[in-house]
Amino acid sequence: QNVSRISCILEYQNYSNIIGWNLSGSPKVQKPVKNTKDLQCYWSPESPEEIYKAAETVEVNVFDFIELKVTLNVTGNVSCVWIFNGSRTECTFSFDSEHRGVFSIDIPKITGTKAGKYKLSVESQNTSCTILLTVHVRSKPRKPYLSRHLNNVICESESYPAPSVAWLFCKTPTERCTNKTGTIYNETGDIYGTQKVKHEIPAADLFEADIWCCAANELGTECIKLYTIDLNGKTETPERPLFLQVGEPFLIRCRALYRSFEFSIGWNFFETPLSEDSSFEESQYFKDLSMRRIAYAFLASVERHDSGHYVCSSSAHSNKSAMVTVLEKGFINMLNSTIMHEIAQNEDFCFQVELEAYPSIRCIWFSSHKSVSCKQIKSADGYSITSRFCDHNFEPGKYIFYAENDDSHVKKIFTLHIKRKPEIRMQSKEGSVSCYSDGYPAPSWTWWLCPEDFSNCTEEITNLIRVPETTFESRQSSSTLNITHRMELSQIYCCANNSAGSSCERSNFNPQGVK
Amino acid sequence: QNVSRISCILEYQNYSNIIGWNLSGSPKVQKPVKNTKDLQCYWSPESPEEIYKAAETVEVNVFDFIELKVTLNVTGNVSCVWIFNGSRTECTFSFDSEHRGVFSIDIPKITGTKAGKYKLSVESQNTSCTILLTVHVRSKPRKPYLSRHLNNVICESESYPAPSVAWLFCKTPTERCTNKTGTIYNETGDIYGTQKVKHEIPAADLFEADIWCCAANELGTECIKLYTIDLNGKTETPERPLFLQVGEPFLIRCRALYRSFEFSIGWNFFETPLSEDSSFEESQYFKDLSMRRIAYAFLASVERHDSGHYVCSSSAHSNKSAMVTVLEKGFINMLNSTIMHEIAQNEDFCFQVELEAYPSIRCIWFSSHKSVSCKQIKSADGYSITSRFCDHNFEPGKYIFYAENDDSHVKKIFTLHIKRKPEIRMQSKEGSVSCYSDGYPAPSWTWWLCPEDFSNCTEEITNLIRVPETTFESRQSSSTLNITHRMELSQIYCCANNSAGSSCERSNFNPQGVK
Amino acid sequence: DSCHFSYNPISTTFNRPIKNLSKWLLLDYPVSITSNLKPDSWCSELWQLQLMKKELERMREVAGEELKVYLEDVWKQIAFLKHCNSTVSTSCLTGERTNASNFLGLLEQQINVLKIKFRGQKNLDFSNCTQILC
Amino acid sequence: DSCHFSYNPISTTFNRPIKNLSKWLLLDYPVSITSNLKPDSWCSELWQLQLMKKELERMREVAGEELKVYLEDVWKQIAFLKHCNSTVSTSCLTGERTNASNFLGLLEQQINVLKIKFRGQKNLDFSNCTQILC
Repeated sequence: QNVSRISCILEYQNYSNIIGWNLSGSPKVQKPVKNTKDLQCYWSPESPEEIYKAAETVEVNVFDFIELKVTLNVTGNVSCVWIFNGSRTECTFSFDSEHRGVFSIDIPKITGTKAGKYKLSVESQNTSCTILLTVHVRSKPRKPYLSRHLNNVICESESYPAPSVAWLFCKTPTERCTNKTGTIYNETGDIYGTQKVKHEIPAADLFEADIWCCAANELGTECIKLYTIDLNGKTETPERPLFLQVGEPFLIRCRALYRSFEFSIGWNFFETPLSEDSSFEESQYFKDLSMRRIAYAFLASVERHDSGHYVCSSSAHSNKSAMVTVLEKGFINMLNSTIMHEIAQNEDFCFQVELEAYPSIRCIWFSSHKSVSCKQIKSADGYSITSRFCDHNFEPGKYIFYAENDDSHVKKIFTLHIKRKPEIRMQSKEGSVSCYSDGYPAPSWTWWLCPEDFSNCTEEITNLIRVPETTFESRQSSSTLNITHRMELSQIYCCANNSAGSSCERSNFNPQGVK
Repeated sequence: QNVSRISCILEYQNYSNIIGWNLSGSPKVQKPVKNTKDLQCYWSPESPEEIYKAAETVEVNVFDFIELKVTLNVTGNVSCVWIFNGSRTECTFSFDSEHRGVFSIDIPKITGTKAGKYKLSVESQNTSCTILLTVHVRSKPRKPYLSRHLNNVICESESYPAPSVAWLFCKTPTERCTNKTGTIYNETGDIYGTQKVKHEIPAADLFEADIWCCAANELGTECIKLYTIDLNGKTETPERPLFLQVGEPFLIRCRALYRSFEFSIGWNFFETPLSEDSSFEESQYFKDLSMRRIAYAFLASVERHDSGHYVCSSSAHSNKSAMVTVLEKGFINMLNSTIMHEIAQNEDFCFQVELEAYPSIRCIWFSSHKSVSCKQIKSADGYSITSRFCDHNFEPGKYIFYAENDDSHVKKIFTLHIKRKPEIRMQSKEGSVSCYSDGYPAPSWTWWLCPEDFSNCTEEITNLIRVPETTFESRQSSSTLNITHRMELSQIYCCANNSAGSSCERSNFNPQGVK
Repeated sequence: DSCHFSYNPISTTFNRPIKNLSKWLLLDYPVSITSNLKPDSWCSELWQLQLMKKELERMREVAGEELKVYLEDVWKQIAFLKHCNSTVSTSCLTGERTNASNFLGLLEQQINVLKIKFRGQKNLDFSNCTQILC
Repeated sequence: DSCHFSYNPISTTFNRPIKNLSKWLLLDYPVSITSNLKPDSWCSELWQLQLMKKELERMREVAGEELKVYLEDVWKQIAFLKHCNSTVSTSCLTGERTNASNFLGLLEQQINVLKIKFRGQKNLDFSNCTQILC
């Protein structure tokens, strides 16, 4: 009998509609849409005091804007509070048309940390009750971590819905790569509702040149390449930087082939060899008794002081090193000066932005009337990113590039002008004649008086010129010439020219004023 | 010093331009283009009498229209003859502007049989000389033949440039099929300049379900499937026909799997088992001691009397048979009645043609202003072919389907009408008013006389109706009504209607004749 | 189960598994074959092959997991002999030590002789070979 | 070529080829291993492995072409012993017949002991093991 007294509603706005791209990166152009879902709250009899539960769990995508709304029959003065993860947040409430209390809580750009059990407790004159709502946040898998356990390498990721974690052996990670399966462990994730998946494989199985670990679920895929220095490969200058965030595990390997076992390799950090538990080696005899050694450097959880040059030295190869930078927070480095572009009508032109960022970014191009998700071209080291936007289809105006990652966001503004030859429209009024023209850049005006036989035209000076403001809508500029008796017998021409060309118009001004 | 006296030219028209498709079947829409090539004839000193040779060999595509032209300084009465393959053909000659003799020979739609050495011998007052030209014909490989040699199967094809012959094991022959290599033999082909390639593989290696042999060169690929009856497969009714031409080799196999070796299979032709040298068997133990037996039926060169039912009988499976038809010549069976189609403006419509043919055909769709190569949808047995033509973009007119193979050709004519509501144009002249309208089908006319208040309109009969001829250009039909005094006070309407709809027009006929 | 065959039990591809197996063996592996079988134009291959089938089955018991598959492929070629479990007084048989290479050679040769006997025959009756004589 | 190693010659993955080979062998294949080596905490593995290397080389000579590849992979793991061609008076050695399975087990165990000796050592000198004693 209490059932009808309560109604729980979830209202959520898909983040990708708002911000304009969907999580898997394909362009999405839609008006923001508010979806609602009835959570079907019911009174759970087995609990002593009045506890309501929701039959439906709240399942939303990461970054969605969500609002939990509970409507309850309450009278008199009311107090309420939302409790989540032990912390209490004030709750806002109002009365709807039927004088029922509406208690709501807003969670903008929800992330995994906000998933869990939300408890609303309401005290009022006639009732005191508690409503329990559980919130799951769906997201594509976290970027996998690589770590060491004895002589095995573990690839671990976490997400809801649970990720599948696979070791792939090829240049670029696609389904068609060969894969190997070690032992797979499932654990509940650190974040409420998520599943942590670990895929452990013996290091003795990891002699290939290119090794990837990819975690995938229906929302997307995240891959990480086992950072490798190849002492036989051509030296990559500058050596590729490796960014990590404080607390992340750090595993890199150094790979060397030699014609016999008579060589050794090892990792040094600031000239001191890594300790036993921070490094281990695997070796394998190869064709004609050559041997390949692979030395691993490993730290379970990096601190700032672990940044620096890790050098892989060998008794038979020239050394190579990796520059490791441990960051407190992620970053996005980009020159965000405003840039103005002037292009011709059919010039092959694309906006381009270069930036460096860690961790990986989400980005989007805005133009006046649409937003398109941006394609990222990642450099080998994965940090320097280039993005180009070409389908401006020659519409002059403002274009904005917006990028964000978990820790920061940046914006860059471009203005686009299309150079066009001026086109003149002429209007003659009582005693004056005016010429109007658009075209970019704004044209300069000259007036000519020519006798019938065009023997010698004289330039007329006028200062009645209106230069358009800088807004994009209309670039119209105009110039007016007052007609004096002197001019009546000659032909009057107005000419406008800019860097794209010039054009003239003959005034059919007829002194008698009758066309 | 004799060099300047002679010039040899090859003129050739690419067949696909003329007939409108290129050999690999992709649509080609170009005006026929005449190409010329200088064969650089030179006097070859080492021969006693005057012999000229061509530095460049003639290399043309199969079916091209070619003309060999030799220009020579000759005076007085001249006789000439072309000798090819021992047979002499009269040669036509004329004198060019500089009074030099021009000797030419035409070879329309050249095929492999016309490749070889062409000898032109010219007798005249001042000279008697011989010119040698060699002609190579490029074509995609002939359809491969399968034949038997002891317990091996040979796949053989021939072409210039030389084909690569490969055994492919998959449902449909693509590069990605698994392949096996046996022994490959190269011999000079039967046709001048071609290369015959044989790829022999032990029958003991041919236990797969789907076996193809494909011959390919840069001009195209031709494949043949090893015709197989599978006694374990579901019965294919009607059994698939197998067409062969007299003289071709014939090799088919019957495949059966049984839970043990205790069964036998064999080929019968008109109830008598095939002789030892016309059939052989391969067998292989399989998982859990089941055995697969494959019985081959083989004839080195078929005659008409080899047509009939070849029955594969088994002691442990129901029998199945193949219907073999040996033909003197290839055929194309198609109903070539002319078909008229009437469609609505945006109706989803395609022309369709079904035919049966052996050997494989080349086909093309002609419309009034373009010719497009046709896509063939082959049935499993490869003989019944369907072709559809959809991009008529609603242009009424005549459409022609043309198909040919080495032995015959067929043509089918379609007419297309687009049903459209009539649109009336009215013209009034002295004493009469006429209405004109197009629209299909040709509309029927009615005239109405209505008083001012439209109380009751009466129908006027007129027999001045012109029905358009059947040409497509203008479908205009018209009807004229002579105005009599009686009509002067009423409103005159002419109405045209056809199955697509009807429309009427009021005559603004004003008795006074002044608008 | 009479040792009577109305269908040809010998596959035309029996030499392939034997060739394959020889690539995977230590060819000096000691094997024993019976040398003192009573010469009998009709039954001798049948007797010899039945004894070799037993030797193959023994080898299969001591083979590594991958090698077992190749041994089984060879064993399948003469598995049909289970229809003729001839009895033998072991006392009279004398085994001769030889190596795996000769063993496989003899096996291939014996099957070939039997195959020729089957060629063109509708059915073959070995029922009077059930007693191996030496 | 002194039997002196300044780099670790034992690959960390030596047990894989041994496991692989055992899948392809007739495990009762007779092999002889020396049983009366003079116990010597420093040299005994080295002596035993040198003798086993010779046995592997003998087996490789009689192996089928495919098996040879797997034998070679095992041989490679102890090929470094060619730097210490110890001499031995054959008379004193007594071989003991055993089967391939035991042989591979002993091989793996001996390499493991040697590997532990190498762990953490910059270089190891076996130059005084050049005379195999029994």
